[in-house]
Amino acid sequence: MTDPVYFIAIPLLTAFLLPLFGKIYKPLIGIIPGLVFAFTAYISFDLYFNLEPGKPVIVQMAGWAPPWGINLVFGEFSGLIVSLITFLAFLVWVYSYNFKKVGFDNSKKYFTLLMLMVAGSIGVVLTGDIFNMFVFLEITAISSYGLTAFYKGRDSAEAAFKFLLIGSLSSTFILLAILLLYKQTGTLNMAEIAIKSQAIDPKIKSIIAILFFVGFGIEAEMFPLNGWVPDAYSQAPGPVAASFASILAKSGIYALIRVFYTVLDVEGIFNLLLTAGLLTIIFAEFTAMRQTRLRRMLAYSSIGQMGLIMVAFSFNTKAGVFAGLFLMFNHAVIKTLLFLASGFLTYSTKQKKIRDLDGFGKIMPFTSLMFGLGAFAIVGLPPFSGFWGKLNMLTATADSNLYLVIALILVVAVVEIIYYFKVIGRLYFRERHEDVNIQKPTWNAVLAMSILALVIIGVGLYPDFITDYLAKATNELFDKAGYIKHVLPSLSLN
Amino acid sequence: MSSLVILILIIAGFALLSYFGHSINKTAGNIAVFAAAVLIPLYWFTRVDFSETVSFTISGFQMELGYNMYGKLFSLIVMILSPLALIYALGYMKDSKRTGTFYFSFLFSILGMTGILMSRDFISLFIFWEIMTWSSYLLVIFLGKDVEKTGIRYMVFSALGAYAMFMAIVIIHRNTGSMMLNDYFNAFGNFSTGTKFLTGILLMFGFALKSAVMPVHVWAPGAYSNTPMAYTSVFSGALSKMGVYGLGFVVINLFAHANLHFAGTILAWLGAVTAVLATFSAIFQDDAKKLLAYSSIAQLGYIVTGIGIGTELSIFAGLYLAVLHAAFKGVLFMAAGAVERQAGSTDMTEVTGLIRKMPLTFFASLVAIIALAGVPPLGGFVGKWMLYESLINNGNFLMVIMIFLSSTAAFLYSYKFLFGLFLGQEEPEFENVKEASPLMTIPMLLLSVFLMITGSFPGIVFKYIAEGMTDLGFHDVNWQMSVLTNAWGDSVNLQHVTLSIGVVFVVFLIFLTWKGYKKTYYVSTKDISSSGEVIKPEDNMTYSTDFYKPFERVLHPILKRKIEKYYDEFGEGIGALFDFMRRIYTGNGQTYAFYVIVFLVILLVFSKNIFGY
Amino acid sequence: MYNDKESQKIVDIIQNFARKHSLFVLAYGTGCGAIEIPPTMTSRYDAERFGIRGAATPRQADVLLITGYLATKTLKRVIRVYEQMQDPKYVMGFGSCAINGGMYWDSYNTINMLDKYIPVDVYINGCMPRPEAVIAGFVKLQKLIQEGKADGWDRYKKNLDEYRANQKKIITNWVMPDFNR
Amino acid sequence: MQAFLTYSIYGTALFLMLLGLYAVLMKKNLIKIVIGLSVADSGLHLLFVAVGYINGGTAPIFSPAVAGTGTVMTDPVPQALVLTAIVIGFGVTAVALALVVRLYRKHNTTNIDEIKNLKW
Amino acid sequence: MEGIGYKILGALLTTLLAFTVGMFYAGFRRKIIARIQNRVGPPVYQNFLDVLKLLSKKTSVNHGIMQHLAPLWLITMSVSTLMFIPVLKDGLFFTNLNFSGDLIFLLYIMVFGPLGMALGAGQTGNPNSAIGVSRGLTQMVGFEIPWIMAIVALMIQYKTTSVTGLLDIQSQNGTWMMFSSPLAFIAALLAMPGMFRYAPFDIVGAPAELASGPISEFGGKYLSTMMTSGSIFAFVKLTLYVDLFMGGASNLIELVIKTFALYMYPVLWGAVSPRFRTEQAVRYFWGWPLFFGFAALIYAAF
Repeated sequence: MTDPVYFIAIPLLTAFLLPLFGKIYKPLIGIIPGLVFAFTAYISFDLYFNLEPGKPVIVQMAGWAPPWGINLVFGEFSGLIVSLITFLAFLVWVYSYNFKKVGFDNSKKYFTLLMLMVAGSIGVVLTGDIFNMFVFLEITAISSYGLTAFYKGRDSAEAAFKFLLIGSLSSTFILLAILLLYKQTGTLNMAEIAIKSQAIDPKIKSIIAILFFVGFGIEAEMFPLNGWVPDAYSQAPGPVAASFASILAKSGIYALIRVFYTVLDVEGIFNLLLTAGLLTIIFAEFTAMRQTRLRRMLAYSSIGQMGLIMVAFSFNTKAGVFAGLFLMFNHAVIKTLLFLASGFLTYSTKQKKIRDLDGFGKIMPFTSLMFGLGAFAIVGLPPFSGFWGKLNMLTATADSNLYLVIALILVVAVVEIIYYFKVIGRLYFRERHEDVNIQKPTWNAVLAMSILALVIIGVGLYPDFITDYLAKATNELFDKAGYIKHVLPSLSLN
Repeated sequence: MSSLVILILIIAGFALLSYFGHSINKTAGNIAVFAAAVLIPLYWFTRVDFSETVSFTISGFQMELGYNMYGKLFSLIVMILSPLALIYALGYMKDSKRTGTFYFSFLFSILGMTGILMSRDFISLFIFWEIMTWSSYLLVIFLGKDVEKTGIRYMVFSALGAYAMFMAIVIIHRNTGSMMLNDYFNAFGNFSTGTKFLTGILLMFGFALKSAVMPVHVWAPGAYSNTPMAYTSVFSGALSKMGVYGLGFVVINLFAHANLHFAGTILAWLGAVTAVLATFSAIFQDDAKKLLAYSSIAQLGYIVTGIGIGTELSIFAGLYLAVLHAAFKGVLFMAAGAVERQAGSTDMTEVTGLIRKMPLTFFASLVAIIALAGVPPLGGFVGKWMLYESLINNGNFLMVIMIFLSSTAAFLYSYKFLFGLFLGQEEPEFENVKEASPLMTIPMLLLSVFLMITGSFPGIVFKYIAEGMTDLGFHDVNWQMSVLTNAWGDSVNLQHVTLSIGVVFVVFLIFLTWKGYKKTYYVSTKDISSSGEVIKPEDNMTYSTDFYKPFERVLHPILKRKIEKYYDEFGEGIGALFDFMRRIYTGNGQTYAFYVIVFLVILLVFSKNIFGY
Repeated sequence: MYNDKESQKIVDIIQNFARKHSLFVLAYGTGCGAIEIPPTMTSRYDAERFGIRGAATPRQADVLLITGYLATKTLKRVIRVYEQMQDPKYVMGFGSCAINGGMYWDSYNTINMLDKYIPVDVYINGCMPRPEAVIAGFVKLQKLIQEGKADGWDRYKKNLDEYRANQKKIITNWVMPDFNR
Repeated sequence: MQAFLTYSIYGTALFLMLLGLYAVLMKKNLIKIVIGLSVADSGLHLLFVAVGYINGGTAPIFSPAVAGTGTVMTDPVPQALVLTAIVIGFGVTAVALALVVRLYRKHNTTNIDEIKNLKW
Repeated sequence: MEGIGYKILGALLTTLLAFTVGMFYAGFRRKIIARIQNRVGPPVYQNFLDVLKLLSKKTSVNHGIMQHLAPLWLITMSVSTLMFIPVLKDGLFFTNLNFSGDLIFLLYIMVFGPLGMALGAGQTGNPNSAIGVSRGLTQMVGFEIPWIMAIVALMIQYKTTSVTGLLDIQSQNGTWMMFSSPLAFIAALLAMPGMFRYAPFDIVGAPAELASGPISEFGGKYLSTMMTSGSIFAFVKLTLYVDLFMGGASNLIELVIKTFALYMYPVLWGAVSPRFRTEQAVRYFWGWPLFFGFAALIYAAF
């Protein structure tokens, strides 16, 4: 039962069968995705916790052995990300199970697209084939366009079109890079490319690297490629924005890391990543500070977090990768919580402005509390999980002797504090002037947010819950030879 | 389980208990708070083992909790002041809303302070520091006034300080591979000069910010005066001392031992400047809370000066002043709170003549003000004396003058506080003001008794300070129960002082009261000599607006430059910059696509530089 | 007792000596006579020789000078000031206006006899009395004090009702604190 | 001649891509932008096929007849990839056009410069 | 340590001496001013009579406990300060407690009284009192600074903070400090009129403006106590100046001569001066006196 193939197969299959289920019995549309997400989460956890150290689970599709066939690699690194994605996907489902604005007719499309997106993301993370990765990325992207444009009333089409425009460019670049790579190495298998990449002409290799960098950078919300992000995040439904932050961006950054850590052997890219990451942080956080709309603010903050993750990965040290993974975990969990909470906070306000939130702490105590908790966690205040991520991040930075980067990150963190605490101040310490018809969070939303909050507090109080796994994943990412050995037992790195 | 961990858990437990207690009903919550106020110090005094250390490793960082004597000294402040403030809060917050949040944050900030003082490594120090910061932030904006300005300003400055510390911490970790305080102190001498300065100054900045030293004090007046007064007593009395605590070990353990005395001297200068300017600002405040806030900053300036000078006597003075400041500022903020609650305002131009309505509060504030002004025979004098003597012994004559100027000018605001609230004409408006409830007056009176005792027997505090200073490397600090001695051997015998003042006072008291006792009348404050004009009850003749106008005219050249203005302008400039920066997100999809292409082209053009093939 | 001439104790003699040589004058310039005070105090006549000096407030003063005519409006203030002074206290009436109204005797808004409203210890005649006369008045007052005969303050207390009745006749809207010695 | 042909194919592919990009970046009409995307995609596909083509190769179909004869076959992988890529491109174009329709309904224009409600 | 009996006797004698001398000085002042104004003036014992008269007032009023205590604070301060000042260099009766206090302590105990007085004045509710207090405290900030600078200069120069220590140094060196550290002496001297609050620094009492300021509601026994305290305090200040700058005194005659000579300075200055406004007074003190103070400090430190 526990086979990585099911990750992709089952969501894909049920996604397209969902309308049929709907014909049979309407509520199934809501229930089936939940079962699917629960199932994927279950198998991913099952696989992940039963993983033997240093031995990834490798599945060969259709019986073709690598390098000819497509293979899925469920290692400690990819397994971690997949577990995170499936877990959060399940929570997003729990939250949106009876989300009021998603009527039954619409929920068909909604869940179909959501499942497609999740399946695509899982595919991106698991696949061992570079072209396959592209395909999954496109699945994710197209379903994301759909999800962005989900609400008819808003400017969602505009957001989706921008997303699409840039996303298409991204896919073009990635495809071009794959083409060049194939031309040079004659293979699409990542392990084999990794072996052969040393032989590629450095000029060509640099072009490939840049193409990949820009292509995946768009998904990873890198500056200046992230024009679509605030629009998409702010126009998509609340849970979708959450899943963008936790799933889409994660698959983008995963692809970036995988390509540059494992597949391509280019040193110079890390400096580029560092620069881009820093620029991303600066522009995103500073822009976020001047936002008047909650969702856009969260979106920019999300970009900033992604920049931080990029910076962490750019050190090319174990400490850096460890910190990056920690930040990814934090960002996924906390941003999801924030978006989920903001979904209810801005439910009934037309403009979704921050100033409409005056005194919500009293009207919506639970949701406000969750938002406050998320805000505390994301700016890195102890004893929440965000702090440990930041701590590891900064020690890693210091270990790389980048003191100025530390200063910059901390200055930006101050900016972050300003805009998050402005919201908290409005939520709790302002009097409500006019009445507003609010949407109380449904029980399942409460459940989803509570779980996330518990994770945040739990990890915050005792980060060793996850540090072991992160450390293992880090080791796996750096163990390039091991990866190749496991994927291609016949070949080995010279 | 270790008693230290249990202490932390007890405080956290009580925080949750009072939160949930208050969400059930008020009585239950108040019982929980009262229990916390009694049990936490009880546990600390009786059960906590000060020789114990707890080590554990989290996320690959070794951490250790354990008291040293220096931390114990400050814990003493926390553990005495906070329970009193909690009890006071029971009276003060009786009719407020959201008391659950209040007590939760209150107890959490106590938790933060307790934790800071028992941290033996930077990680736990920072964690508790941040807990303290955000819990106090919640209290700063608790009343919902000025959330944008004061709250954000407090949080931004706190964050700046905390992050400066954070940066220092990671750099230290990079250089020593350890997070232990002691490892850092031991290794400090071997660092390169740049690292020495970077870590030292960053740490100093972080701690100095919490103790509201001059260029970075701007958060303090608003934060102190905006918070519910029940907490401000702790905020100003104990929480700001955490900065002093940190400065103490940074300045002494690092700069003094690595022969970087000038860093300490700079700190001392900043402290002196703070003392002077904050005092000048305090003089012209019309709100008693603001006045006390500025006064707090000034007092912290003295403490910082004492610490910064770094001689035995000066540190002794600084620590002693820290203890005393906790006591008298605790009383004063509590008194201001009592007035605010009973009379409805602390505006000194409005509230007058409460002395006969609130005699206990007045008495407590009188004692505290005398201690604050440093007038013998109360405890404040002892600290002032030691500070001056240490500065004079050290030859820092300009600093002495500044401190003197500040503390002479401090008489002005001391008087203004008492006069503005308690003296002056009794108005019919405040006819029905009652004395505050015993829950509020008893903590004040207890603290004022402490202040009176320290006037003659400061040795009860000296004992702990001398113990604490062993951890700063000053062994065998001489102290006597009631004799103060400076480095040149000159001394003040406090018992003689008290005795002489007491005898004279009593003799003349008897004389003055007994003489013509039956023919001495009390007349109301409306019965004043005013050229025969009859003052009607509703006429308020009290002179309290522009109280120190002439002095303001003198100081105008200094006071017209407000450092807040520079910060505000800086903030506005930054905001404008950010607004400009975000224009890059034009909203036009095509522009975004254009960025992508341009980015790609730039990378391709410079690929040679990037990849270096 | 001590103001009884026959039975002055040694204490009273000393006290009266001090009182007579230390007269703090509350110069309440009511009428035209106020202009006579400065020459009295300054170099030419130098009243300070006798221990006479000005006092700024009634709390410190011993002697109340009524320097001339007294309008009914002013009377209220004068009474207030007088009552605020500490015992023993003395009143000197200046000029004919204070004695019988003088040239204002039929005016609608001045009082005619000061003594009806507050007890006067010494009158100085003249219109206005010159500084020499003023000093003579002071000397007379000193003599009275020494003999214990300057007991206007005592009379006022004893006959308060009578004085009040007279005062209230003039001052129709009586809003004054009680005199409760 | 052969080389010229190869390069002319490469050249054509590159030209198509640049043409597409030009349309994407410079044209203001949404439809034209979508067309530009499609054209760029086509160029890329052409490039793919060109890369996979081996001079004189036959169709890459393994059969007993060709096995072991040493016949040069074109590389089959790019062709398979192109098929996938075309499908994806088609999907993207479809979504894009759907979005254009919705944008036109909302804004009554297809000028991309006028569709910027979301900014900053 | 001759025993407690001598101590108490000495303290009483010192107080009596200070009272008598102070009263006579005040009398002389009135006389001198009168002579300058071409008057005869009151007898020199006039102030005794004033005090006695005020004491013999039959009634007195107060506005509350602080006003009742205000004179008490003043006289407590004066007498206590006196206890800690070496009146004569090595007399049996006049040493009191001067070994157990030092200059800083003296500086601080000297403000104890004015502050208590200010509280009492504040309670009266008389606006004139409050204005007077406000002026007085402001003026205090003014003159304290040069005065403290002078003292600190002495302390740094001679490495002692006790008055007896400074006295010993003067007798060892055989020279007075007004000669050995003239700058400090000048600064202290310039600050002195402010301390005595005579014209042109009589802005606190200012009878013509403020109806005698803080004391406007005090009469009878309260005023007499305050006058007593004032005369003692004048003596205290003069003695302190003499001890610091003029080598102290070894017998009462010397003490009287030196203090009287010193006393003439503010008196004569005041006799011919009008009155400053508050801010003018502060500006005065922060002008030349401050300059000399700085100069003294720099001279002392280097």
